[in-house]
Amino acid sequence: MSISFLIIAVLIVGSTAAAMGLRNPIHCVLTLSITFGGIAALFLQLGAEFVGLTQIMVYVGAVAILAVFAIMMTQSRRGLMLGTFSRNALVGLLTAVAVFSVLGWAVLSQPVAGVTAAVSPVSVQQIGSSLMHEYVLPLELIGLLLTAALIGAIVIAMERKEDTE
Amino acid sequence: MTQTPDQVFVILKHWLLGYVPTSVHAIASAVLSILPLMVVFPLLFAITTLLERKGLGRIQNRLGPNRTGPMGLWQPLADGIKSLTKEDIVPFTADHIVHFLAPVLLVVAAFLAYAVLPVGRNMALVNLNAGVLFFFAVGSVVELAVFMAGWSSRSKYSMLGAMRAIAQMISYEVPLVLASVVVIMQAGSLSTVDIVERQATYTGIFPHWYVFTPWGFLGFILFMIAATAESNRSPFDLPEGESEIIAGYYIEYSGFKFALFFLGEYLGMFATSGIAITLFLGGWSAPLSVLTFIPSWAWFFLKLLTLICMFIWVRGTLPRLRMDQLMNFAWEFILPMALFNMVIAGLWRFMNPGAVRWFVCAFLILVPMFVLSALLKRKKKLQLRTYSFAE
Amino acid sequence: MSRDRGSRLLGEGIIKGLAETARNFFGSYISKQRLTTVQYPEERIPQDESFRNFPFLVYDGSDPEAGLRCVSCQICEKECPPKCIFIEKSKDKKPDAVGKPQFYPTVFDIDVSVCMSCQICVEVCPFEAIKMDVKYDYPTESRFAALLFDKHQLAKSNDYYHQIHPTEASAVDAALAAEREAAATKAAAAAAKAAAAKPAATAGAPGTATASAATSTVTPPSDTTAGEPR
Amino acid sequence: MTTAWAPITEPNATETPSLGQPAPRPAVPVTSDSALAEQYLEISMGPQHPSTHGVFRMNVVLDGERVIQLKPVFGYLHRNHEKIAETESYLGNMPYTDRLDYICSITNNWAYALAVEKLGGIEVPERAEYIRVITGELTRLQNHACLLGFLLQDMGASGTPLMYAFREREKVLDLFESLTGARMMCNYLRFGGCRVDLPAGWLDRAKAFLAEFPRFLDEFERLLVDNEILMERTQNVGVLSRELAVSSAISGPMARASGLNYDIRKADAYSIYSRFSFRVPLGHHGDVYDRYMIRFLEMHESVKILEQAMRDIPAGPIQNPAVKARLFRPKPGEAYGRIESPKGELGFYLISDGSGIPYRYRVRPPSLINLTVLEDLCLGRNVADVIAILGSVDIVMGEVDR
Repeated sequence: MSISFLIIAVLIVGSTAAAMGLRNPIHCVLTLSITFGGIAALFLQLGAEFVGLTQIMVYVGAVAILAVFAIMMTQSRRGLMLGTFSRNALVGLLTAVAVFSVLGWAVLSQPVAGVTAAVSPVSVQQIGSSLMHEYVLPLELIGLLLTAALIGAIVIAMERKEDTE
Repeated sequence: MTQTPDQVFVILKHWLLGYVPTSVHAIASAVLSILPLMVVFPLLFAITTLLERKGLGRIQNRLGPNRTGPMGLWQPLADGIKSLTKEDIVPFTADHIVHFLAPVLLVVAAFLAYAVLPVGRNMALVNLNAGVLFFFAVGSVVELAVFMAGWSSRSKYSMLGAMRAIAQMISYEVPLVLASVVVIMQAGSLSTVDIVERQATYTGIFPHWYVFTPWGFLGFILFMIAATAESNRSPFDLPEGESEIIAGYYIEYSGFKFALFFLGEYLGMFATSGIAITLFLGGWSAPLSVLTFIPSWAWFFLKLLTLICMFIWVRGTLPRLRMDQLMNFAWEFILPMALFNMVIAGLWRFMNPGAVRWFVCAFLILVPMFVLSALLKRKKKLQLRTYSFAE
Repeated sequence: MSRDRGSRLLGEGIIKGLAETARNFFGSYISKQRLTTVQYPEERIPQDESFRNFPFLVYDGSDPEAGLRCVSCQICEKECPPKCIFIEKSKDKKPDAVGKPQFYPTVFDIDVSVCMSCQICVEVCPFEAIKMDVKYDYPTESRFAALLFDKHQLAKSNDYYHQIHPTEASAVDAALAAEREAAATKAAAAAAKAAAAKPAATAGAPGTATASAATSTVTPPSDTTAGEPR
Repeated sequence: MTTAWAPITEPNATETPSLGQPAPRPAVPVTSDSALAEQYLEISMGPQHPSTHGVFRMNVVLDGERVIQLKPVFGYLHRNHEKIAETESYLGNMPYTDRLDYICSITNNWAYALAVEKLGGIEVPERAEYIRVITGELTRLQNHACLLGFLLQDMGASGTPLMYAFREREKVLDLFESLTGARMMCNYLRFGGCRVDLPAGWLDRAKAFLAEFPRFLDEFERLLVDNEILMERTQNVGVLSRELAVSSAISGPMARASGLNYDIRKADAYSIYSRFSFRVPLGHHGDVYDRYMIRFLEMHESVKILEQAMRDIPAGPIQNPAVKARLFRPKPGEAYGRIESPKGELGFYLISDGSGIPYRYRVRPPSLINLTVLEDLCLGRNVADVIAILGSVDIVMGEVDR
């Protein structure tokens, strides 16, 4: 466990706690994006450049922005203040416990947990070729799905435009 | 002999490192690499502000700033002192922490992008395996900074500006990435260093820059349009929209924070121009093989200045687009063309080299361009009009 | 972005515009036409003769007190649209430049912070006593007192008038000379005619028609008698 | 729309209300606590805003960036012009008219002089009429050049067209300065003529300027007239229908861009305009682009008028000697003098009670009246369009607020 891992871990845990505890939803999202950045840093530290950078690009660049937009569009301009504890705290707690137990079970059931063997960094080229050879069918399927979603989004946007213009 | 001026900064760095104890070697090396970038690019920002004001002045039949120092050379310095000494006003209702962090984050993100930029032979800060990806990933953080600035000011104008900026940046990030994908396809690498090295070879005296291929040329044009939008430059400067929403997301900033936004924006512009040079214009390679005696970093900055001048020239000429037109342009023209360009680039790879390949690809690019233009034209119903006259 | 006619290329108008700005950019290094900046404190455009700014009072000769043409008729005070002129008429009469006894202003103030440089005071003055100055920079440290010009600040010599408006001043001088000559001949004729002296005859301003005929740049003060409260 | 809580109708940008009916206004409650207020954004554009042409303010309610309500607020530059005029002599009002539309002071002088001349039954000498036409058309040139510059500046062309326009305007102002002594507040015309005659060599200078001017028009045309971005920004934006233009008393280039053949130079043929051959350009769409182009073409026509006037100008007196400038007392009566000012129909309505000051003095300001349709033009468009539309209306706050 290196110092940098500790720093990143503290950052992730701290910002996640802040994301849950802060009262202003925008602040929550902003701290959450720190978490995303921290996770990306973890990936980078493990030598997984591609995954780490994609993490930043997708989560910080797209997901956080989307969340922020959604909150901004729906809440009052004066700023909606959330309570720290939700009314459905019990449900949340149950969900959290469920998720945690599933994750914990997954981690513990794998032999990886104890192993710290040095893994050579995976280059982008390797990812690319494995995607194109081993996993070409899933890749194409996902591509098709996303293209359909993209076209659908454009169609929806176009229809709305015709209504107004 | 020709190697020495080319590598002068690399040699200098290693010479300096010789005086540093080996225990802090890694840190010293990093500092020695980062520090010049942190100095050179803000300096370039200062030069560019002056160049822009002078250039715009000349375009507009004016002299531009010429009062501070000889020919107004100290103007950036005066501007800097002014913005440093100005009162830093934070709106009463603003979210102080976020308001403070936004310009910082913006500048940090803008600086990070330079890490993968090869400004000369052996002069990239890090040779990341996924360098191009890193660049775009860092670019997406800028959006967050812009949002923070717009939202934390609690001003309606800055909110409008932030909404415009984010919508624009997200929309143009897609064509920006897609336009650069063709280069990655051809080079077979995401590393900026590799991409440049692949272009720095010569046939006869002509280099193998990607801009000299049909798909590369189209890619370059699309990339530059998208880059203009990404860096909020005219005619895509709607997020600032001086005459509409006054200054957009940084309307409530003053003094040095305002200057930081300015800095961040220009750094972003340099970085995207730098990546365009890296991807399409052969990075630090000389345009003719006989010109390789000029140091590589000089070529890089020469190309950068040329692109900056293009930006200034365009700014001096064109009016601003409207939000919906901007979006339509991205989704209806740039995006399809970028996708089509990828097909052409694939075709190029599988055809035999020669003039035939060149012309087939060029033809295949021009046809959809005209078809798309004609379709858009029909939809928009724009025309040069004729007017009747009453006697 | 799209085309307006089928034959036009993508962005042709934009290219044309870019070419035009490039022409102007390089033109600014070659042609004076395309670099119109005048660097003000060092370079100044020669002032046009007809330029006007704030009014001043003309005096003949060298003594601003004695030579003041103003006879305190207060027409300008009344006609001034923003009412920025303030005159106090003297109780006694003093001889003017030609020796004729006239009233004179004991106080003549112009508040140039109110004055709108309209030149109406000049137009209505029957005695060619108030004219427009060309000085335009009056930096002061106070907004009010320093911009209230009194008689001494306002009085400027006829030579100065000649200097700033040569054409107009010569015409005015010619008109005044003609007027005085006419008055002198009339007075001489009146003196020669009879011993029964009628000093009131000199009170009216004769010869205005001559004055207006002499020049077209000066509006004829055609209603001097009507305007004077005497 | 009887109640404030009627359902919000979507304003249709292309449809303009027919004659006589009030334009449909969406009822938007803008109280800060209502649920609707969170959906809409109410912003105040102005009185300090880079493109409101002075101290004009628009209270705009936005849905996203779409305008659903626009309330113009003016009066920040109110100077009590009309009331002051009722305490000043007829001559004393002349310099005040300069300050109405401070970009074109000579046409303001002209409209006022025309009204007083009608009131007093004054003849104007031939030469003075020519001088009036020359200065008036020069004013039109510089006003239109300026306006095109402002409009493009508002659309974000970073000052270049504006600087080119100002370069030409300076030349006109130089001419005005050497003629009238002032660059903007000319105070030049008088009842029954002009204040001073043309100085020696002035006409030659004016001719030289006029010979150069078409070069500027060509340059401007190359720079932006067929620019795709400009066309996209302006075509089919802010369409003013012919009907609305008539029912709202729109005049000037704005009305002509909507296809209304109404030019007072032709309709009234005041002064000596009947002697010149010129054409009145008419638009067919009534959008911002047409308003832009109509002004552009009008400059070409003004050049033609100027060429003819400068060729034909006779020698002679410049002032009707029968008119007393001071203590001018017209007979009791009323008169309305109007001219085609660069911005539209500029009229002065005067009532005389036989004394030296007007009993009633009223200005018909084209800027204000053309501005009344602003909301109709802007509804359903977005913020960027509002700026372009406002710019194309051509207002000067000095005239709007008076």
